[in-house]
Amino acid sequence: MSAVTQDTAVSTGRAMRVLIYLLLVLFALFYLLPLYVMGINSVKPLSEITGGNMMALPQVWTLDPWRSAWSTAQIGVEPTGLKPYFLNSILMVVPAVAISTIVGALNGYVLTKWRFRGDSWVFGLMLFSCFIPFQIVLIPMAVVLGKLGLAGSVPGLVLVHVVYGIGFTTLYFRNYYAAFPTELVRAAQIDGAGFFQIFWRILLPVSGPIAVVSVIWQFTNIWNDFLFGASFGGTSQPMTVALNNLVQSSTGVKEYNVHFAGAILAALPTLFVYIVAGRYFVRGLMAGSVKG
Amino acid sequence: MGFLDIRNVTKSYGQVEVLHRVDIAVEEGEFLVLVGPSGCGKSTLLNMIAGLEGITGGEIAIKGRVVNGVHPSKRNIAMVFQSYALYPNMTVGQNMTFGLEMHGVPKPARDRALADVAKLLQIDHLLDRKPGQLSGGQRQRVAMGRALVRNPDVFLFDEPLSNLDAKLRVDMRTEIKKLHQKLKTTIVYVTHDQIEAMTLSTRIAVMNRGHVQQLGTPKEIYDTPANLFVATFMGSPAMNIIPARVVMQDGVPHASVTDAEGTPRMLRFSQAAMAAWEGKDILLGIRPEAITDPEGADRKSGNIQSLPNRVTVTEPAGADTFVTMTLGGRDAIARMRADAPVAAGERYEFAVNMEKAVAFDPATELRIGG
Amino acid sequence: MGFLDIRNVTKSYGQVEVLHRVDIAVEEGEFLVLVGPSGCGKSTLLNMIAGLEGITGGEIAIKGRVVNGVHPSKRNIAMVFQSYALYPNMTVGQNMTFGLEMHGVPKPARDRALADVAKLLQIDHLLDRKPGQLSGGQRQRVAMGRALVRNPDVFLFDEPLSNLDAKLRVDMRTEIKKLHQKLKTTIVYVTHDQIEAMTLSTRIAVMNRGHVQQLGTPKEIYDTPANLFVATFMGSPAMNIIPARVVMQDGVPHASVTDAEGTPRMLRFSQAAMAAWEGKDILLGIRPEAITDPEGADRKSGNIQSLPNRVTVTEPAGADTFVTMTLGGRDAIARMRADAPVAAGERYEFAVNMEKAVAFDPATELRIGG
Amino acid sequence: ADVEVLHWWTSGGEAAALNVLKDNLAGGGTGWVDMPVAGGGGEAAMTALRARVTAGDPPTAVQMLGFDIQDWAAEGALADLTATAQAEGWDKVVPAALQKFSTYDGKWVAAPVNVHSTNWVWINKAALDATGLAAPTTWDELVAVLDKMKANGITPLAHGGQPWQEATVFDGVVLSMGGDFYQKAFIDLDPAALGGEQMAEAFNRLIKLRSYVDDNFSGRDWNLASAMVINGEAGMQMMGDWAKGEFLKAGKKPGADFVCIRFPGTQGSVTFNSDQFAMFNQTDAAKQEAQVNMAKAIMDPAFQSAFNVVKGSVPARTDVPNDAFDDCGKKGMADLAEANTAGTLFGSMAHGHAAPAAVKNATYDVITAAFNGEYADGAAAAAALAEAVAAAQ
Amino acid sequence: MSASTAPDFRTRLQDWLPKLVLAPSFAVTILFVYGFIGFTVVLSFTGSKMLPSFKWVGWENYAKLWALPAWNTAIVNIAIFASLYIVICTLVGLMLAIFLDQKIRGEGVLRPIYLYPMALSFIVTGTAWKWFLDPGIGLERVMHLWGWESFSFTWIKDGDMAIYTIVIAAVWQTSGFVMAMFLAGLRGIDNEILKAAQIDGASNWQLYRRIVIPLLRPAFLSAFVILSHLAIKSYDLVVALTGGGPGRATEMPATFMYSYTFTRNQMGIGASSAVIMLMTIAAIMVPYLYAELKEKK
Ligand SMILES: Nc1ncnc2c1ncn2[C@@H]1O[C@H](COP(=O)(O)OP(=O)(O)OP(=O)(O)O)[C@@H](O)[C@H]1O
Ligand SMILES: Nc1ncnc2c1ncn2[C@@H]1O[C@H](COP(=O)(O)OP(=O)(O)OP(=O)(O)O)[C@@H](O)[C@H]1O
Ligand SMILES: [Mg+2]
Ligand SMILES: [Mg+2]
Repeated sequence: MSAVTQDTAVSTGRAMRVLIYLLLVLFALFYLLPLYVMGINSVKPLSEITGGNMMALPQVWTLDPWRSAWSTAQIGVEPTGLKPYFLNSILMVVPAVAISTIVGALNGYVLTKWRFRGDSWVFGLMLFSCFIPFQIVLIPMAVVLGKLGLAGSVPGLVLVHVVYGIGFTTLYFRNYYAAFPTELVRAAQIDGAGFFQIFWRILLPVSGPIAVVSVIWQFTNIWNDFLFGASFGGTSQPMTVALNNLVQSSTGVKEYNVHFAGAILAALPTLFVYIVAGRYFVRGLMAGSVKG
Repeated sequence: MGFLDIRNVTKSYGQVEVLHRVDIAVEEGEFLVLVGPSGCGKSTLLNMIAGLEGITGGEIAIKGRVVNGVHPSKRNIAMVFQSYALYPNMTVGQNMTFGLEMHGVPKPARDRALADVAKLLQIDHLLDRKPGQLSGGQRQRVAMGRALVRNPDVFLFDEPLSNLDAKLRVDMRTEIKKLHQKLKTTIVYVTHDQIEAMTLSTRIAVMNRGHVQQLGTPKEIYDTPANLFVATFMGSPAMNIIPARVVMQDGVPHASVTDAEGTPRMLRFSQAAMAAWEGKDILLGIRPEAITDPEGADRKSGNIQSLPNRVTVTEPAGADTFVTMTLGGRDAIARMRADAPVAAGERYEFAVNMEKAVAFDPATELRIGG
Repeated sequence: MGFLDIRNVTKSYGQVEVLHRVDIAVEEGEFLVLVGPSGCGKSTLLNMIAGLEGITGGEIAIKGRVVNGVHPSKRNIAMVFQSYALYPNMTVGQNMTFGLEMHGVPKPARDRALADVAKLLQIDHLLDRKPGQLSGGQRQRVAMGRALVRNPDVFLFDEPLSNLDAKLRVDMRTEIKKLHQKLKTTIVYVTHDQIEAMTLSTRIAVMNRGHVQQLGTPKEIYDTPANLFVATFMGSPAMNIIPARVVMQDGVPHASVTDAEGTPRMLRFSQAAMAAWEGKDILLGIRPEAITDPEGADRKSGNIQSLPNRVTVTEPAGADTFVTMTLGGRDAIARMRADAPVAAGERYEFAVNMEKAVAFDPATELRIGG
Repeated sequence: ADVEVLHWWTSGGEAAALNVLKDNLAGGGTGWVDMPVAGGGGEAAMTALRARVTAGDPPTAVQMLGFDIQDWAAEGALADLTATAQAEGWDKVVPAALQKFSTYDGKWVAAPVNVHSTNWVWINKAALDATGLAAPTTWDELVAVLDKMKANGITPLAHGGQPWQEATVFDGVVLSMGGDFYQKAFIDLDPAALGGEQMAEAFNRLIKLRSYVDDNFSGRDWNLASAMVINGEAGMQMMGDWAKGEFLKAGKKPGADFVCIRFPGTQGSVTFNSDQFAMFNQTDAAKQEAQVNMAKAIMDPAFQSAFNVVKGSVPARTDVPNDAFDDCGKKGMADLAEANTAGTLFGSMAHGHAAPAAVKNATYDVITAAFNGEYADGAAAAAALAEAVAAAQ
Repeated sequence: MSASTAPDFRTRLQDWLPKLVLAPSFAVTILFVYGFIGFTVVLSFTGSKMLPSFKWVGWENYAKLWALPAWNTAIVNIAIFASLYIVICTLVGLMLAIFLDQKIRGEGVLRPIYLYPMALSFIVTGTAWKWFLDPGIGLERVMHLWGWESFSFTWIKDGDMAIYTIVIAAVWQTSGFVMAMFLAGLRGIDNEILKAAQIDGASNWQLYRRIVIPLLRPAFLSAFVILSHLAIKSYDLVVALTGGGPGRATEMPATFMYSYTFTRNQMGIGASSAVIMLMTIAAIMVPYLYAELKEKK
């Protein structure tokens, strides 16, 4: 992979470089603008927002909106803020990400190192699950969850997210393991290692980069999901549903500064994951995971 | 019955048969090299011995036990791969003892075995490193160590040296040779480098397109190739194949070969049996080292023939000078002493060691003349 | 002043200087080979000539014009890369004429140039294929064609043959040689294969760690290596380096070398100047082909010395048999006739061609004795 | 046992109001499991509800509007509250127009919490005074006031361009054409009325109103429109009684800082929507009991008063004392009682109390299109409306 | 052949294990993806209203669907949206990737900035952009406050232009991801090819146009597939940004499908629109998957 990460050999003139930097910075501003708007307005009192300049810095700085969004804002009948829902999200996201990643890794392992007749078909069929619009599965999913007794529970949500996540995780791991020398698997077979031993001892320890990609992807998708959370969350609704309850109430007074603070709060974990592990994301894409 | 018997083994992928009725009996302690061009089925055969590929037809027996369908780990074999296939996440020591661990050998015994082998291969100081921190040659040694530590019945090597640079390749080759002479384990070794094949083996199986072309000692293969394929595959530069006609002179068969100017030149055969081909066209096979300058010619040979010809290209290669000329309408290469006084475009009196010449039937491509 | 002048050129990446004051003048029509182990800076130097890497210090001039800072496309050079670097999205024909197109050559002229070169390289039937549909050898030819069609002042080759298999490599080597003899273009050629270096070059620059170790004709490099590095780097198997002591016998200098049993054996020097080293330890360098069986020894040599010794390993390699023995406490290799009557463990009377032997100062590692 | 309540009153005043109910129940030993899903006037909540019911795990009680109750009752998903209703005498205190939604097939299936009336206009007092005119009582007076406000340099009509807001305005417009016509068009869905001349005129009025709206209206939340009236940027807003909360929260006094009137020409008639809690079938006896407790608590007059004071709406029972309410609230209660007796209490089309969801949304489509100027004139819009409603039925 | 050639138990188990491991995922996929798709197809032929019912109505729903003006709006919108979104995302992504690939100082900072919008949920994205684009409080107002009185940017309020604001927000959200894909593609190109082209005399512009961009074909294909399916699935952003408005000007197939199935109680029509969407996705995906899987064999 070292050959892949080298920089291009193209040389550019000085004027061109200035232009390039200029454009890159302009685009960076474009990408940052909405975040700036949210951030700046989340530290203003409400009166400054409804009457003032959206882009202006606050005249009065206040952290009250953040406090309110986190712990005192009215979400449903309880003035709890987003705090308790954060835990719900964690309880849902962690197992769902873990399971879908491990299942994806096992699938990728089988699909590349234990090929059998028709395996491409199996993979193709699984891959298509990445592309279906989730609205259409809502009703039949409800029936199935009801039959399984998982409706309205965290395990139910975990199941749903795992089911619609394994297409992606399998894709990632398959493309990653495809580049992993099959000879290693053969060597381990001769050494007497079995199917699972080879997986745990040989493949998994070197799956770090792609596992990070899979985790980032799954984490953001599941964390940000609203449709399934609202429909199958029951009494343990995730953060997005709470945020939606906070910002979408139809006939209540709208406290925009609290909304923005809540929105940023809800996005913090994913932003954190992206910024901390983002470099692996690009590297994972380079490992071929964009194909498909 | 041999130590490792490959009996009538065939292999098909779907409709395509890639190995056709391969039949080889390997004796205990033998060093068998499978050699042949890319895609001829060498790795496939090796993998079938290891149990990594299913057997379509025939059977493979190790120590008299038929192993078709037996799991690789139950065959008591060890294998060294072209890429070494070292586990990147384990240290050298862990790599080498992984197989023992999988076979339930207790830790003290493992450590003992590891220490012995590491000493033998002089890699004791590397045991705590990861494969990524090793040089190519060291990796190769570790891969061998991993195989050795298991003390298997049969060693399988799949092009173990082809990832090394030329220099290291020569060194490791000698080392493998020494190791075999010391341990006397049965080895099946795949390569497409014919120097490796010649120097290492006790016997060579030359393969092409899923068929074993010839099975024999290196000397048999080199001096009396069964057919044109074996003749040209083994040896570098390749054996010169020169269209010639058999002519009787003074009652002995000669090869009549045209030189660069088209003049026929007579080269007396050492094989009397060539008389049977009188008047017929044949292909004369002469290895480059058998066409040389008179000073470099083998003094022991009983049949050195003189062959004057014009030089096309000279390639001084340090130890030798390779000279290209036209013979029978084709390019032929001679290997001469480094400072042989030849120059492109000039004429020179070459010495041909006809004791080493062989002849082929152009139709069947089989060797003729006994 | 040469045709291509590399004057005191240095290259640094950040703090690390990877090329140290390289100074080479290449004459018009010369075939200069840069050879050296991996990482010694061969590609870096070539890229600097091409203009693909900046020059940290010194200057490079082509046809007397200093080209430091000139864009690659303005240097009138052409380059053949190790990976061939063919544009996969273009046909062979488009690949070959892309450079002309970029230089604004009109279509008819481009087509003419293409037809000429394609004929020369015998790839006229491939012009409409994509690179992906070609074999390795064909790709190599196209890469050369792409360079040839431009008719540049200087050709640069960066390990153009290392991706080919052994057989094809030999063929293409001869072809490049022929091409150079025909076109007489100036060529700078990078390789780490010393056979390639020996056979192709008119001059060789042996590099190590960013220093040019020796610059000379192949024969100079091979027969009179400047130092131990050059001596052992060029030649395969490598030159035997044997610890010895200079002893005077009958007024002429001899090398005293211990055999396998530790008995000192006297080998008379051909170089009278070695007398100056009397009583001192030296390293004696003898190439494998200079230690041989008496029947295979060079009849022209004026100084064949007899050396009885015990054989450790024999490696019959078809054309030759390589024999390992212990000399001066180290392994030494002899290259003998294929059917020399040697066997491991037995004693044999070797013939050493001391005319070809060289000596090194163990301290400076430089060659001594003139 | 607990009641699990699915609702979309998730923030601010609404949720606080609901808390009153929760506390009431807690006093009676019934726990409250909250399941709020906000968004789109209950759309997201209804989606979640569908998932819950399909999964065989319906919540105990669900906040619901109009025809949804009927639809769920038709599916047989709702519990029968008739026994409780009879014991408590609900049918005597709940207006008949509401009962139409609370009962199905003669059985009580839901408990109404409040009545929002939608044909209100909220006027900035200062802006009105600046026109020198009185609060309008007819269409023509309204136009006069609006024109004057325009001349005064403010946006006459504050409006948020979301389909339901446009439909809310249109409710008032159609009602101002006469209660019978409203009944015929929106409740009986009479094609003649829908496509007729009167409807064409109604659309023309709507299009006229558009001319008093600023250009930035589309997508604007209703409360931002309220804010425009509050701070004097705009003259008036046509919006349901929930808008009052915004005015009060901004510290404005009814009568002094702002004026609340019925949509001109509709005094005496009320279009309403009513939030009700539909009770879903439960098998567990304890849950059934909790369910009954909740229904009783909802219908408790004290709760109805307390809740509606907070929420800005008026109680669903007509026998609740009005002491706790402000001027606008008192007016709302009086209007409701009056309309109830006069038979001029109509379900709001805009809020799904006149016709089922499919029809409502088809109507939205046409109203929104008309408001956004997609039809040449009112007649074209009326024709389109008749067609769309027919297709949706 | 002798009896001992029968595989031992361990070997047989090892033969079966891979399939056993894959089986749950496969079963789950068959049920939760293809079963549900089948269910939707069935629904599209029934008169389902609020809840699924199995009253067969044949092609009636499809006939109704294509007669609905809103569906036609949705189709036109998705055509506009998808083509603009795919083209602009690709261009922006490609441009950023090429620029970032020029040994840029601070690439480590810029890359996450370009990528982070992918991490945000639609509620956040929608809220932020709705604000920003709103003429009354957003960009236009700011420009007015800063003294540029004639500045006008009212697309989000304009039925004809609102669809383009969705394009802007969507491009904002995914172009960084596309950039990453192209960057990965660029870094995979053999440096020697770039060197060869420079020696051949190609200017940077020619180098990219003639050599690099054609070589990025696989990245283009991946980007196209991912973007087109995102476009067809685009629901969240529309709801959050315009709610389908002004009027129904920004109705898309996904919002259409949702509203008919869940808020208008016309599940049959909703299902038929879902089937059409699925068919469109399949028409794009299946040939791609086929080529991809065949090539890897
Ligand atoms: N899984 C497979 N399916 C179909 N054909 C295969 C498969 N594996 C190998 N082959 C074919 O079998 C033949 C023999 O392959 P094998 O790997 O044994 O060659 P080889 O002699 O080891 O070549 P090399 O020197 O390149 O390693 C080749 O023609 C190859 O294409
Ligand atoms: N961009 C770079 N930054 C830092 N060091 C570099 C860079 N490129 C090359 N080097 C170093 O410069 C030295 C010379 O590299 P170069 O590629 O010229 O070696 P080479 O002789 O061509 O080797 P090879 O035979 O492996 O191609 C090496 O030690 C290498 O690590
Ligand atoms: Mg092989
Ligand atoms: Mg190099």
